[in-house]
Amino acid sequence: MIKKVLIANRGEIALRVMRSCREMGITSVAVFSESDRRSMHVRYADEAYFIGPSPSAESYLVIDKIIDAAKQSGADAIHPGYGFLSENAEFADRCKKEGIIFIGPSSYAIKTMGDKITARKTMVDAGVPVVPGSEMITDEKDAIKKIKEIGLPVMVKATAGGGGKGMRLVTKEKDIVSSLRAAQSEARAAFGNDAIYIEKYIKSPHHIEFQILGDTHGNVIHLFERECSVQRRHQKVVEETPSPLMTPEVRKEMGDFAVAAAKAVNYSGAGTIEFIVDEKLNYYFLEMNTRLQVEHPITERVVGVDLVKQQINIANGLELELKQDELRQYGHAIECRIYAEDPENNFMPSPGVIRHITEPLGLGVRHDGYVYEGFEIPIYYDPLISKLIVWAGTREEAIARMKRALYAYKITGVKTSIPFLNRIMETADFVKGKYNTNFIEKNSEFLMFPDKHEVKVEDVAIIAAYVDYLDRLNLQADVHSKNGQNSWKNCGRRLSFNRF
Amino acid sequence: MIKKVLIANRGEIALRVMRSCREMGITSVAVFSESDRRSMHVRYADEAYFIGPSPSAESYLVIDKIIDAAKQSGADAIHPGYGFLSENAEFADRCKKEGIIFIGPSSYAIKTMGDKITARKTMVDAGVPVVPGSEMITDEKDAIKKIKEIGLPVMVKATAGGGGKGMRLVTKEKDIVSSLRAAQSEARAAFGNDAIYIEKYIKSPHHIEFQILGDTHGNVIHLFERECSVQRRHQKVVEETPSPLMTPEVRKEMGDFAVAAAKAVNYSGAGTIEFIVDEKLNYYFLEMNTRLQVEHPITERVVGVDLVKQQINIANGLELELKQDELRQYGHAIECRIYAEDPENNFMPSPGVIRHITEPLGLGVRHDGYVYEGFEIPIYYDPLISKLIVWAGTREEAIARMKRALYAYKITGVKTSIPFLNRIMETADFVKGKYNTNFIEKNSEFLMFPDKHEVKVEDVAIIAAYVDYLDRLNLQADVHSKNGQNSWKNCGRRLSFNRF
Amino acid sequence: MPTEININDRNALVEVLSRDGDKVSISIDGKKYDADVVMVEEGVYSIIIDNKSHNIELIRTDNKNYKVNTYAKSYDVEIVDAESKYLKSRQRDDGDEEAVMSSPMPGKIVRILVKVGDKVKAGDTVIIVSAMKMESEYKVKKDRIIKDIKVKEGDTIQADQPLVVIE
Amino acid sequence: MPTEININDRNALVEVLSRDGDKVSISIDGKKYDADVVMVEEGVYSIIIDNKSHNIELIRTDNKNYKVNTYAKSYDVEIVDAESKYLKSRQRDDGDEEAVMSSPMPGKIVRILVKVGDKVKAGDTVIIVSAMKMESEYKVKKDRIIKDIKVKEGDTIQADQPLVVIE
Repeated sequence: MIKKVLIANRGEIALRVMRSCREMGITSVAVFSESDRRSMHVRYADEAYFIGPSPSAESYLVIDKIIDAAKQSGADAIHPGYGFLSENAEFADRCKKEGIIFIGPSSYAIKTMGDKITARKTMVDAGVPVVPGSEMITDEKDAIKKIKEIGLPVMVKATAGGGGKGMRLVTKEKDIVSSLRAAQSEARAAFGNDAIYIEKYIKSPHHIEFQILGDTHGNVIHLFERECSVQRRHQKVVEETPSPLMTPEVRKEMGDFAVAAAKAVNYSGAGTIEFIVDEKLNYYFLEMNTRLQVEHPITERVVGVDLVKQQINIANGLELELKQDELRQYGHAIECRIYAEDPENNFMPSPGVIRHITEPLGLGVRHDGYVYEGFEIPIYYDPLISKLIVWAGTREEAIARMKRALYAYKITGVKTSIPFLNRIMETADFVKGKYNTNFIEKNSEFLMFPDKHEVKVEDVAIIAAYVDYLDRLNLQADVHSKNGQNSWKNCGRRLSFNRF
Repeated sequence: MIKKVLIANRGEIALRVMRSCREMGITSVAVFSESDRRSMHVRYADEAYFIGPSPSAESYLVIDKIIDAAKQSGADAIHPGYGFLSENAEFADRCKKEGIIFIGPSSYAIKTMGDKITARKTMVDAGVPVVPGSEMITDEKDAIKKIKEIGLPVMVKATAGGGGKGMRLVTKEKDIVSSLRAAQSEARAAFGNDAIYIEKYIKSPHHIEFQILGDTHGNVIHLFERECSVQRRHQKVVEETPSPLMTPEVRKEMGDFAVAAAKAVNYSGAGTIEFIVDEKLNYYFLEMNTRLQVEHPITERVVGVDLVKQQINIANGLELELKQDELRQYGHAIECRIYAEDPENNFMPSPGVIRHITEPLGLGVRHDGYVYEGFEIPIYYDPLISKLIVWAGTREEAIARMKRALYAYKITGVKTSIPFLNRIMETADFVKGKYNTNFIEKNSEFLMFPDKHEVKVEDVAIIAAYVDYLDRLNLQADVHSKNGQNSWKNCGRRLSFNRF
Repeated sequence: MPTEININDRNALVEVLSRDGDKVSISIDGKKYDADVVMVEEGVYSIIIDNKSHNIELIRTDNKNYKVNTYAKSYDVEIVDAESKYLKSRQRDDGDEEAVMSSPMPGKIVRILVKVGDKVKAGDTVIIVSAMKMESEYKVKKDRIIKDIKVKEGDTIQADQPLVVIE
Repeated sequence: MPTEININDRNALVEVLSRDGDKVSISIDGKKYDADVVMVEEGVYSIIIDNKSHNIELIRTDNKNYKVNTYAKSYDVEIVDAESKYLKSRQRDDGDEEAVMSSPMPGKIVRILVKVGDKVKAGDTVIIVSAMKMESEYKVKKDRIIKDIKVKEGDTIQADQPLVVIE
């Protein structure tokens, strides 16, 4: 049985994993880079190993350093969290070679699901619906034939492509030939390879994913869906479960396919099958995330399961105790991701020192964070500060609760996405549960331009600033008039005045 | 419908009520005494009214001042929280007279349940089991006869009694007469009245209470039990639900009696029927609390109901939507009360300024508090800082989670009961769920004398203190050497060094 | 004498009429407020006016400039004193662009594309700064000469730290 | 030269062997520790020794006395310097009782049962202090004379504030 786990991560997810370790009586080992010495995961862990400079390429991403720390600490297992090395097949292999348990799936599952074309093929073979499309095509006539088969609109994509190059959306029949040629010539110029493939274009789809758990005995279950369509630049912003779009029938079908998808790669551990879903509830496999998902807490809340403990039990070789037909979704949960960013300034990251933090408390609120007053959010990593998760009996009550929690959540020192998130909760489309991945674009005006400022609130802002300005002027005059005498004592007095 | 609620309370319960108001779109009005101007309930509320000096007898307990604030603010209703005016029948009457909704039961219910002898009679009439005992007795022969009927041990109590005077425990037959005479003479001397009554003495009972909800249409339901036997000087310290003692049969019986008890006084609102229960699961009505209970959150968590919202809906005259046979207990919840007190120094209250607070986060943790960094806990009120509530699928996991949450919960500036609570979670009797109201006394040695200090940890404490001492010496030398020149700037620099 | 205070695009005239500890009577554009102003935490004010409770967070950017956050709204507030007025009038002569380029957020210098003495054209990128994996290019708005470079590639920088001086 | 440090009932000899920023090499009763000592918040230290992570909270009671909290354990630590030694030796001459009565916690003076000049007997209650509805009686341990009374009934007092001076 696992007795000591090294958590190869930082920030809120490192803390989240360590909490479950602590509940299981497992010793937790932190690793940290130069700029993370004061990070909460180092303070919370039982042990902590320094692994190098701040850039993650020189610390959190260096397999040798992680393995060294694991061996030095005598850890039986490594939990990779999300990001960093969590979907790195080489790392999983290396752990195995060194006799350390990798808390995650086999490197085979990571590799298969990590490559888009292999994953697609594997899903087709397993009978899981994928976005209608072609294999690799080099001949123009074949391409035209295939496009007509699939039906417009389609995306033409270079197989060697990336970064949007060699990609064309075709919506009208008259544009087929010119788009094909443009995509191919662009791909040839950019990658020296004009092979392309065709995919059905799904406009403004929903992004719905299923949580799955598989053990090493071949049992796989799903823990229902998460609706993740509130996205900005393909980054999830708000997630909820159950999805307002879902019907019991479609849920059952998609859940069964998610289980089939995981079984196709002998999946063990926690994983997520992502689907895109159109307005008519047609769904297609998009990809699999072979790790814990950022938004896993909403599933934990409505299903009543600790997914990290499940991961550890599975890594211990235990059989799943949860049975598919005993699981149910209870109530409604929503997660908001709180980022250190400035919504009024094109969501520019806003690192800096946390001066004050008031965390939302009370009924139905879960808060997964890692920052504290005086902590400086490093510039090297993801600007996620915390995740706010609420639960309530109904979706309507959950939205009201999220607004209440966002109201109470105050952070000074850095700009955060809190006002923007609150605005999402007030957007009519969100309130009605009628939204897809186009939500933020469609509602950008409402989201970005809050109600006209009341003069009254403006005046209160003026009062605060002016009183503070005057008090500081007096303070300085006071200090100067003392002519530096007894400066330390004076300073101490002011310090305590300033603080309280 | 209620649009604006005045919360006639302070501290964590004021905040807790305001949170539900906010979720319901109800404006909240705070009242505050002199020492509560900086209190979080004033900052969180939409409106705030000053009601006088710090001693509660001059502010929170003054009916006229509360009513004035309610009228001035135009509040439709008053929520009394717990303590203060929450069980004051006169206050409930006054609200009614002033046309303000009192969020609580009728003054009749408060009065009936507030008087021990009337409550006892009402329960006997309703068929609810009470502790076997007598009516008022003045004749010694009658008393002896009654004692033999009830069976030893018994308590002899002066009807006019209080504060332990005129009270005798009788365990042996030979002591009956002398005890009776002693009680009567003591009562005569102390109160000028030698009337007594006899009650069966239940040694080290369990304290188990049932949450009930009644509406104004005559519907009453119960939301199962809370086990509250971990008490110190009759103050609850830890509560949990379900009770480890309970069986489904007894739960059903006691629940039915709780409903009958509430119906006997036409109860509307949230209330609690307290029972004492012996080891053989014999149970007796003890008293009814005609208000929200401190420990209500554990019920909210396992049943999935917001009790404050229920109270407000009932006060609005709505019919209960919850049906008894649809309710169930889901998982296990534990609450720990975090007090500003010094467990190593006879639990002496420890008011003062909160210097740092790190709140426990993550899965399954609810935190109901009101303090913040820089806040000074006033000396005038109850030293409750917050309530930590955890939920898990099983009792075992809930205990592990509470230990994890207590580990992460750090408060500096004041002493707290956190180490003592952690010790309770580690006590074998608690872990086994085999405990009654004698728990703390029985386990006092284990609870008060933690494991021998490791020299290693002592040495780390020395290192921290010595390094801090040296750094401060250097800091002062530095300031003195600067001879007061440029003192303000220097002070600022030090200040930021000190803080971060 | 009233003080000028700029809040976002509005210019307000503000005067403290009287003050007794936390109780402040203040006039803003002729409207009178009786406020109970208490700093509950460093930079966090609780203000009660007509029994309405307000929470205001201040971030001082310098002696007279504040970012002020109320719930869901954020303001730039500037106390316009004699010194600011003078600086403002000078700046206006200087055109829109400041003579010192800086980044509004902390980060790291990825690349410096110029050297001292270079003549750069309007729209040329001078320096690239990265923060949290996002790179921002800083360009000049007019033809300029690079007068001084205060940082080097790889440097970690603070918000508003001078990076490049132009003329 | 090692410094004497008292921790609860133990007296330890402590010496800093070397120091480089946060890295401190220190000897305690002959045992050597290489510690990484960082103040993460005011009065809160994160200390890593042999890769074990410790969180230590300090409450300074004065320049050289600390309450030190580790997880679930609390210590009194005193740095014994020349001054403390002198004071200690004086105090010992003075018997066990201090010449100034004070309350270890903030509160309110409920009643003062003596006046200046009163002769009180061992065990007599001098003053009653209330904090959070609990009243504490402060008594003298020996026969004494009341020399000075620094507070009056109804006063709010701080922890350790001098209340009554006896001789």
